[in-house]
Amino acid sequence: MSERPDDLERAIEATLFAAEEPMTPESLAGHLGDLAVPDVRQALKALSVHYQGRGIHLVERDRRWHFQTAPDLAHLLRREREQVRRLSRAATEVLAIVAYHEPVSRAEIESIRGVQTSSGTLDVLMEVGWVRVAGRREVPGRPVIYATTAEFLAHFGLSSRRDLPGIDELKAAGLLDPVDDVFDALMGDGEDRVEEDEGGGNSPETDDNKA
Amino acid sequence: MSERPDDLERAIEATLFAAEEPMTPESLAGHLGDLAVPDVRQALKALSVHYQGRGIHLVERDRRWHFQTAPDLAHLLRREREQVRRLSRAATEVLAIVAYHEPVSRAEIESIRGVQTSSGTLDVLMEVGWVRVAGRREVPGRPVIYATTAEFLAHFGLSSRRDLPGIDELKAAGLLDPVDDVFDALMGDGEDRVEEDEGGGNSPETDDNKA
Amino acid sequence: MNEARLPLDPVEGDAAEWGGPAATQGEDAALYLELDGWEGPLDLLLDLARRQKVDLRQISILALVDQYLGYIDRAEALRLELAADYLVMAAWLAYLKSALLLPKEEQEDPSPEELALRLQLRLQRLGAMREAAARLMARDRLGRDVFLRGAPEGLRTDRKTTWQCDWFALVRAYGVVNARTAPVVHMVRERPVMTLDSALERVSAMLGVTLEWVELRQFLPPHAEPRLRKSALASSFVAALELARLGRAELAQDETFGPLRLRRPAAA
Repeated sequence: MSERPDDLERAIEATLFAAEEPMTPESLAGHLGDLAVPDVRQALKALSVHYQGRGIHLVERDRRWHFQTAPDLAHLLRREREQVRRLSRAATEVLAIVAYHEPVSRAEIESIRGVQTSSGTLDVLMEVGWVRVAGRREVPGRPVIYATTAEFLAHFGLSSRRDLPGIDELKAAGLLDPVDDVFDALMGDGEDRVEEDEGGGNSPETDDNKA
Repeated sequence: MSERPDDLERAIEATLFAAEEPMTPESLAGHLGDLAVPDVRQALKALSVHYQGRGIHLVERDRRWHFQTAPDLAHLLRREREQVRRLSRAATEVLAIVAYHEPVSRAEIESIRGVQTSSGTLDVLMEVGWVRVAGRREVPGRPVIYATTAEFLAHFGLSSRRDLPGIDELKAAGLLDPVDDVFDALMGDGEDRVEEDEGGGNSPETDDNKA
Repeated sequence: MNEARLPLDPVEGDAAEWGGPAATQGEDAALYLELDGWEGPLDLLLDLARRQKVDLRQISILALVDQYLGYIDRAEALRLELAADYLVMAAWLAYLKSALLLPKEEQEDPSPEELALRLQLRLQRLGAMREAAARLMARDRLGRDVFLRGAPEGLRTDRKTTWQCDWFALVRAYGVVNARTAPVVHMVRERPVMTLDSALERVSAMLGVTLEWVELRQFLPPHAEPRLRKSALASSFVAALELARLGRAELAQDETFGPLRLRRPAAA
């Protein structure tokens, strides 16, 4: 070793390393057996010089000393790992329903899916940034309604929801036929859905062919 | 600075300093962004050399590295720290037998100690995290066999089981071999082995490592 | 004592570590007559052997046996409850001692020397492990002698999830939803059928007209649409079977799947 630390430096080094909180020169001096505080201060200075340029630094904050990671290496402590995951089946279904029927409430989504939808599923979609809250429906209970975002269109390479691939084919195949009376009831007789002009499969008029 | 560490050394220094668990060269290489493991190993060696003689040391335990205080400074740090759990005499003995003979079955432990080992003793050692179940021996009865853990090596400051104090001498003296084997060797052959009771009811014939 | 036999030498630290009986007694002090202090007879034997202050390989088994028996005697004199395994060991050692003192030619197999050697080997092994344990416990131990960092910042890997989904998956999912929840309506359409009753009536009536063999198909309504024809065929077939069962018709078929013919029985 080019620079062998003296005993006091070693003692301080070990003590600060093992300490759970930063320590003042006074508390260090007391801990190490009633040493002279100026000696401790001097040793602290020498140590901090030694650690300059290393991966860890000995720093003084508010008269208390502690070791910390070198600031330029802070990024090593908080690593970001990107992880690509496929959207779950449930989430994909919910996303599709929102896209085709927007704006749509959670009750409506559940009615269309035919299964209960955990709120986590919508949360994931909002976190991803593909679904947003689009206000409330002016019906009793004022349920929150959801719609897709510009990001959603961008991700799926659509210029508008009219471009939703396969919608005509789905309609032709009868896949967009409305579901049931509960659904109709939930949709509030369609009066508040005037602005809905696309994805047309859910328009109440088509319900008639069920009778 | 007499010896300016290179970037890799600094990164490893900072990472191990901040880490809550010891790390292998592989996990370090992964954390730091898919580095070459041999480079990491070399840097670890260089770092551990740098810390020799300082108040904190960089040590390897079962292929995992961590910083710890220098052993000779124990007197400064020991005070007001919680005492290491005191093991019973039986537990220390069982621990030593597991460490020096691993993997070892309970019958083998009992054969060496000449007494039944209460299951509580092994439980304590497993609870502390120093002993683990290491599978079963493929002999009739398939007894569970025990071995020590990485925490065991870390706690007792052993880089590997080869560091166990006196293990080479014990091996050379045949003291880690079953009594029967040594006995047969001493008697020149094994043809006069007769069932015999050695008083304890735990004659070595019950060893299941002989298959 | 031979220095080279380090692992077998008594290690001072071990007794201190667990405060066992050997540590609490003077050189020649009376043994504590307390069996709790030992982990069984072998442990007691080892403790006694240690008192001989010699290498376990040079220990006098006879002397050891005497000490053990003496100890047990004293314990019994004090009317202490002695655990059975201590007594078994005492009996075995008494036997070993007498055998060792017997003239050689009267030895059984295995010889008492062999038994003594085995005992010695076992004591060596236990002694070795005891010393190993002591040396282990005396090492610089984490949390007692050496310490980890008091307040490590900790490494954290934030996993950022990028979700993936393509439009095909999207559209297919929508199709699946609709297919799953589309109301399934089972409608039984009204279809022209010939009931079994009317077939019975029809077939028996037609059988009354002739005595000749008539193929089943000729009983069917001639200009019926195909679906009614199918129904009529099935009903007429069952009607034919029923009439045969009642003895009001005879059935004939020349080959499998061949034309089925029927006629009125001659007697009827």
